[in-house]
Amino acid sequence: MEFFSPSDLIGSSPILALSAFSLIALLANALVKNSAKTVFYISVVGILAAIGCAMYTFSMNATAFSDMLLVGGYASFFAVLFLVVALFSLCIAKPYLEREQYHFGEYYVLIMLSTIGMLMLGASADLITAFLGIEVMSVAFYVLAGYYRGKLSSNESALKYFLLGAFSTGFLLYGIALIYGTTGTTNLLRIVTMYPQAFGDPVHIIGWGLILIGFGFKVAAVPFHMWVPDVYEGAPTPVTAFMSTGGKAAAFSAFVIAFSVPMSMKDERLMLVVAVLAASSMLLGNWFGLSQLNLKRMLAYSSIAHAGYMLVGLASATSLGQQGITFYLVSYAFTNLGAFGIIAMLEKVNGANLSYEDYAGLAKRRPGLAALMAMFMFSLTGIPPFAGFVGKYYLFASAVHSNLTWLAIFGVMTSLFSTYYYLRVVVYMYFREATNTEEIILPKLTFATVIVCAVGILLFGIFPALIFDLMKSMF
Amino acid sequence: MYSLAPFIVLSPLLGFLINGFFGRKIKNETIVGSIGTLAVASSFIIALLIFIEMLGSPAEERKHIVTAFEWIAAGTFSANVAFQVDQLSILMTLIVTGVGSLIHLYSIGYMHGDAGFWRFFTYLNLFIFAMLNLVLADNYLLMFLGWEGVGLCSYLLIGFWYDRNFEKGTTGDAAKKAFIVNRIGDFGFLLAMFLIFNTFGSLTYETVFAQAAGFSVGDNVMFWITLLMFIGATGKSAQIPLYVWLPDAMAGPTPVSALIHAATMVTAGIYMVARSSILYALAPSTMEIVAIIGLLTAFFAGTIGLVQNDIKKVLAYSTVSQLGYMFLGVGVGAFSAGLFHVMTHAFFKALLFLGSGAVIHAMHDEQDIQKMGGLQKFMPWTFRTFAIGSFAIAGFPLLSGFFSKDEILWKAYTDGAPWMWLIAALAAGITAFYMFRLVSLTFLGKERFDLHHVHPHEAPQTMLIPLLVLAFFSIVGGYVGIPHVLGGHNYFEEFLEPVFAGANAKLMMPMHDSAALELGLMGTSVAIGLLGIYAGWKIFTQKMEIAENVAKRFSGLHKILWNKYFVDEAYDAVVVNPIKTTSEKFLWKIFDVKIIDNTLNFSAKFVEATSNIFRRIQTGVVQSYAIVFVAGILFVIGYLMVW
Amino acid sequence: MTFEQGVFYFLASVTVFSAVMMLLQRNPVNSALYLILNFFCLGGLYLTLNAQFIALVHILVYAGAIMVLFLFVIMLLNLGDDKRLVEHLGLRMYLGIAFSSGLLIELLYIFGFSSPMNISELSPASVEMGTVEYIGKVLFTKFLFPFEITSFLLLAAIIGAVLLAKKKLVQ
Amino acid sequence: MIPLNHYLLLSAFLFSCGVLGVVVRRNAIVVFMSIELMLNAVNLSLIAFSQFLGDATGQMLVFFVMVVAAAEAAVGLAIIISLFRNKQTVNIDEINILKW
Amino acid sequence: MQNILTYTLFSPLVGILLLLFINKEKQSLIKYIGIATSFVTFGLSLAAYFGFDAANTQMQFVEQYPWIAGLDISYFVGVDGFSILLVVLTTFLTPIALIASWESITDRLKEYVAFMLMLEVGMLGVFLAVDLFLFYVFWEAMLIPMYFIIGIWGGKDRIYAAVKFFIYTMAGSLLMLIAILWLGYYASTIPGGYFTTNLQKLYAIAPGAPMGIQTWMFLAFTLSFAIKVPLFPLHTWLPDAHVQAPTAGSFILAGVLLKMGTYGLIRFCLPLFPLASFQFTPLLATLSVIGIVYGALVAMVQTDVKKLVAYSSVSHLGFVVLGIFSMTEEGIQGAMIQMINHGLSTGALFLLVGMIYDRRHTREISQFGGLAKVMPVFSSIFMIVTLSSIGLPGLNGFVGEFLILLGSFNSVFFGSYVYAAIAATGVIFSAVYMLWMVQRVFFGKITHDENRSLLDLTKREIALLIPVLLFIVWIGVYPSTFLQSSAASTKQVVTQMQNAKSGNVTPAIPMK
Repeated sequence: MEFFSPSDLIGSSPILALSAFSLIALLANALVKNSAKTVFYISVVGILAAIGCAMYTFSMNATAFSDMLLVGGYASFFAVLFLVVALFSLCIAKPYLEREQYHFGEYYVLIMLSTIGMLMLGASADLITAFLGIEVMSVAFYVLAGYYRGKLSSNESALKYFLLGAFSTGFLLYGIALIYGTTGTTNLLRIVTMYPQAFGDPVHIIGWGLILIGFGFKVAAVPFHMWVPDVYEGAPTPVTAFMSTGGKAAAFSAFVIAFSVPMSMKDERLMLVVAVLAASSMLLGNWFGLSQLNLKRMLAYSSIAHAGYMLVGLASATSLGQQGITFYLVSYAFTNLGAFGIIAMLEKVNGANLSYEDYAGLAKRRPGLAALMAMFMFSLTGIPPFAGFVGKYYLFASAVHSNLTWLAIFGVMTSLFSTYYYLRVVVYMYFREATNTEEIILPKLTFATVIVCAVGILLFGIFPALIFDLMKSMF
Repeated sequence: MYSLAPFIVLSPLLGFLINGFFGRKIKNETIVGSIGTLAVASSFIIALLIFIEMLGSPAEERKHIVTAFEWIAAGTFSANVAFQVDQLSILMTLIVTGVGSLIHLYSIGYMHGDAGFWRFFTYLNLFIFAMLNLVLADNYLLMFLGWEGVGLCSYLLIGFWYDRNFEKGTTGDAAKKAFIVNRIGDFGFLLAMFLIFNTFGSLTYETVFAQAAGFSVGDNVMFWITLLMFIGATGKSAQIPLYVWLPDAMAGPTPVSALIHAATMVTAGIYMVARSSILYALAPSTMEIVAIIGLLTAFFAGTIGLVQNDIKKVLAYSTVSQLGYMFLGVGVGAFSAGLFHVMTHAFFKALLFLGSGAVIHAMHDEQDIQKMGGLQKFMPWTFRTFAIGSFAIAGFPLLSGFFSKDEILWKAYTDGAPWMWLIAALAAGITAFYMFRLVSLTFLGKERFDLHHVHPHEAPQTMLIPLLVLAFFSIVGGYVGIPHVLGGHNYFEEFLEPVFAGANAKLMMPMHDSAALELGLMGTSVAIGLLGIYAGWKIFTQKMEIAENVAKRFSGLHKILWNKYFVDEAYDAVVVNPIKTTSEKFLWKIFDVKIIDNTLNFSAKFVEATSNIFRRIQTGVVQSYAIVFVAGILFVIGYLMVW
Repeated sequence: MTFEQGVFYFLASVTVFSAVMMLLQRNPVNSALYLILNFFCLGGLYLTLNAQFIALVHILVYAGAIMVLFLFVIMLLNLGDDKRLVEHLGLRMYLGIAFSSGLLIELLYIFGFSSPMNISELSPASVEMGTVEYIGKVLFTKFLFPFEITSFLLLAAIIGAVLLAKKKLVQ
Repeated sequence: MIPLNHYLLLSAFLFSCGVLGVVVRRNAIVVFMSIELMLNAVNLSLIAFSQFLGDATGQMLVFFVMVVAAAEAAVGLAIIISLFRNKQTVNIDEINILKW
Repeated sequence: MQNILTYTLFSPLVGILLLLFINKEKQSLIKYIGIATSFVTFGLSLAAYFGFDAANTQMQFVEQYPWIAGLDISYFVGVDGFSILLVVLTTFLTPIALIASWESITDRLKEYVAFMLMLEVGMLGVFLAVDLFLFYVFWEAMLIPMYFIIGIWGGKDRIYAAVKFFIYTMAGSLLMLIAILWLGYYASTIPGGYFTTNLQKLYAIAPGAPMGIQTWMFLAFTLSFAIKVPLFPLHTWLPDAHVQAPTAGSFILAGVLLKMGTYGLIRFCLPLFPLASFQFTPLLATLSVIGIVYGALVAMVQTDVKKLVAYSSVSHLGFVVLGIFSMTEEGIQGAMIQMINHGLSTGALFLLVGMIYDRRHTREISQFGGLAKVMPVFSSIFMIVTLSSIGLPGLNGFVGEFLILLGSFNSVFFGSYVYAAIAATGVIFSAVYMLWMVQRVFFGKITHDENRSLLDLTKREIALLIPVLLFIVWIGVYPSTFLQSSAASTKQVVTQMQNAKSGNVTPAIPMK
């Protein structure tokens, strides 16, 4: 009887490496005085190590731990994405937390733990792994959302996230149970083979429907999106940044793997449900985003809308759509991290300085910062040459390919709404006079991160092949 | 010699460029004036040389086309900058450059001391250039270049004194009116060109006319082509309904009125009809329209002229009226008669205008004839030449106007209808009457101005010489076309005959050999004319009260005439103001701003407002979120269940 | 009605009853107690399915640990008979009841008319599968990885609980 | 023999009860307990499936669900406590400063 | 010469890079760099122009590099008869625009110059792209700099105008994006086909598409272009954008940006969807005719000079669209030349209005009068440009308008003289509104004392206008220089359309 083999260890090395470093960090937190800084560096090293492992395993194409985990290709790609996002979010978080006087080592440990969950999600070949991945990630997120213990909005954000998150877990689990009941397995690789047999069983399809709901909640699809604005607004900004990028990407990565099963069978029933969710997400996200006054909340609605765009790719049930989602996740992660990074830099104690008005005249006071923010806004709008455009192009192309042209048209029309509120940021920054003349001090670390994000969206926008070439082996 | 034809055109252009670019720097008026005058004079000389050569060659070798370069070519369309020198165009060229040179010379004196001296000559040269293009072009497109070009120059020159007032508005108003009314005509011309190209596949005269010979009389397309062209002509040659600009054009300096609004540009319409004679010959309906319009214009403009008090206005209405005669002529198929009148009219009308210019000059820009009188004493030469001109226009026997006018009247009777002759003859009488009203009120009788403040004086040499030359031609100019019935040979008609041969072949005029009738009609019209002269002289030198009584008795009619039949007002009320009001009040302020923009802005606002309302379903209570969540589940499961 | 059926229907009815009572209790302590009853019954139902080990763990973990924790927190926060927690029959309530019953009807409809994989009997293997030995074997071979990862889940929960609930944080 | 459907129907009923509790109860802790009920309803289904299919995966999943439930209980109650410290309530209706 | 187009296209970026290293206080250095860069670009484009073989209907100087291989998207640039002149126009007008901003822009100069150069890249890209994806990228990317130029350096209501401009354009182009995707997808449905945005491949495939598909794609493309043109009734963004934009912004907007719409119609709508084009010809012809008259009528009653010129653009561009949809050689050639003309004339008008605005800080017609006396040079130049704009023969405007009207009069696709006849009334109206404005601004007595001390044009300003005037006359007198560049390409398109009309549609050919 063999428990595991060395190849299992190599295959799961990113997770293992990160786990090991998170334990080290935890120990350091307990043992070292003024530990937060130390823990930060340990986390950075751990993440870098995990990135190394993920890159090392990229060319593999296998499964590990009795088909529980995918190894290489898709999993490694997403692992790198999650780790990079985690790294950036740490860089954004450190100066922020120091300024807010909330700098504890636990923060970094929790980020690492949630990243472990993400890595599992991106590598899940089994619904159990996906389920546990979601839980590891979410439990850490629940805590992170409530990280500002003394602040009511943070508490509330955590409670809402937690209650609804647990609620949705119930549905996800129910879905997994029904799939299991109708196929006798939770392993996606085997469900595929069972799928034709179970196709006609209403219990089976309901199972997929419930899984859809569970993931729909995590990716913030309408009508399971209600938590998003409140949680994003209440959580500390670096946490929001991480949740909206890493969390969404992780949920989507597992979503795509899981749904590649029914979608590979072109199950039109699910395609249509996903399409409807996509359409309503795009509509509501962009529509309600229009009247937001708080930038974090606006980005929350934008996050809902972007989930809608990505669901378009899912609904199309083509590899084009999957590539689109993947690329979109990358571009969205960079864009949103950048935007939140800037928000985090400009935010003041007690959530002040988050309204549009506070950004008035930024272009004169801090031209570089304003230019970066404008780039992120244009990328979110989907204007070339930024990465956001290429992603949208792929997603809508996939929709057209799958006879979902109506969805693509709907998508572009609603994105017109979004133009308005993304542009509003630019309008305030560039076209209005400053009302506030205080000097703005920018933490170097965050600023550098934001610049890297900007370079990223520009680079991926102009040379999308950088990403797409990697995907050749994935889909 | 023919190959020199482009230089006829080029020379004034050169003058234009030199004066245009350097005129302001050259402070010396003499140099500027000389450049301008010489530029036109040299054209005249070249034209004269060509004319002489032409006279020496047989009739069939008199047409030459000189191509300079391809102008516009696209697809099957192609038009050259090419000049067609033939009898008709050389005749027109001679008139344009000849009269033009004289007026340039006159202007040196007239414009002396004006701040825009160089500008004036620049514009004049540009005008001559455009006019020469018009008459020398070998295709309609190049003619159109000249056509619009003269319109532009007319605009520039009418508005020359751009900061002066004119009547109720400014000179600018008059200039703009001229250009726009001309443009309305040009619109017709443009459409005519499109139709010509559509029908013949070319705009070149040779091709078009050669093909036209194959068409039958009464062809529908020809009707439209010619009608549209005639709309163009009514604009340029100031015919009903587009004549309204010409009286206002008197806002410009007097030499301009002489050159453009009497001698040259306004005859462009006649020239065009004559040039396209074959097309007109194919469209008898248009011919009829042309004749009637011409006749009506001749009559109504004459009646307006009866009551005008502005010296130039009277001349202006007389010009409109005379142009009507010309159209009557070409309208009844007497193309050469029409052109004959163009030529003689050029002489005496230029003379009259220049003479009036001398008067105005002498009276320090006073133009109201009611405030003149007795100028005969102060400026005898002006008076003499002016009188010659007046006699000529009144059709006094053996002066130039007599021959040309009678030719038209006769053709109107034979080829048109007797009633046409009657009205035309009546109009001739009216002309004679108001011309001598003008002469009497201006030069004869008592001075009605303040002698202490105004010191009229004879015009300077540069102004007098042109007057004398023109007076000479006003007298003898008609002798090239003495009709057969008076024992003449009508060289003029013979010379132009080849140009109109095609048209005449189509027209197939009935022959009239009744010399007695011709002489009888001639006698009648002369009598009417003489009566008019006598009445005009008698009433306005000795029996002023008659005029006043008549004016009082027919005060309604007088008022109508005084206000020029209220045509301007009617146009304003029917066309101009409605368009303006609709554009501003409806198209812009309502359609553009309210309907289109507000619809869009409203949709944007609507989306934002509804967003603001409906985002409140996000109540902040976590259970309401859960309810939405469950609703979503119900949908998903329900949908998948009933599939 | 066989013995098995008798046991099942008894446990099922108690489960249903306790679940409904949990919902209807105004006092959270009572709700918690009904829930514990519910969990006990569920444990019994697991036994009818031959899942002895799970049944035991279930009672230990849920009734023994989790619910105690709940009760403890309720007591700690002194929420016993809070007047402010009076439930209102508002729109939200009606919608909630309507949607939940809708969901129930949908689920009952599906399970009432479908028999997944056409299984009508407990698998013969079920007896062996319920044992500790069998479960241990599977858990440490096939499910080793998820099992190990649960430790990180718990770790995160512990750190979180400490972070959030500790009285004072030291930087 | 008790057919599989009976377990599933029971599980569905319990699950719906849990959902109802989440939606209508105002006390955050009771809401949380309702969620636990939902999880347990799923557990029942899973074990029923597992034993009827003769496959251990279902039981393993139940095992993990318990761990998850425990972890969530710890975190959830900690969140409730930390909220209670600041606001002195666990009434969900009153926890609504973040909205619109 | 091999990569001349790429060099042309991206040379302004070099300038932007240089600017990054310059201190923003060194204003004149920034100006010189911007201007020098734009001149280099102009030079490079001239090299392409002189190397261009007008008789060849193929894309020339093509460069193709794979970009996103999976969707057959490539960096594919080239020029043909339709684009070469517009490319040169763009590079010609950009330095003028930069010089025109010499004194009027002092605030945030560095950003301004950078945005102008960025704009140039975008515009050139639109004209050079032979790949729909690449085209779309530039089409959209160009919005950004223009948005900033209007929004930062614009007038009082600049924010409204900038946002309106942006969203209007976005609305149209997003539908075009879907159509591009549809087209690529359609290519993948034919035997042996695959998704592509390669224009040359699509030229072979798209005309064979069934009517239903063509209709929708045509509508999507045309809507986008019609907004850009702007075609009535989608024009309302234009007056706002023009009035609010700074002088150079209006100049470029009128000079080049509007041409992108009409260029798109020729480049994409006609050759890709001939059947749909026939179907919608009456609609588009009607709209353009309405636009011609409507634009002119509304221009007539404007009180703001810039707004007047803006509405005149609506009228002029109506001519261009009419010419294109006449689908005759004369019409399309006329449209091409008219695009250039409008770029020069209206562009120059905006410059001139800007010059007077710099002096007087108002554009209200009623604030002027009698300027001819104090600013003779300005007045003369204004007059010449006005005449060009109203289509006086001998100046450029006439050539375009005449050919367009001639083409539409003879167009078998219109089937009626009515379009051309009504359009020709635009000739009258243009004279009305332009001359009325000229009269009120330049003629008459000086009524406002502020105007007495106005200075005439400086040498720099004159130097700016001279090249434009030169071309105004050149095109008017000898248009063959310019007509011949597009002649062969036009003939090809027209022949293609005629074949399609006679049912001779190229069948969809399998792709390699």
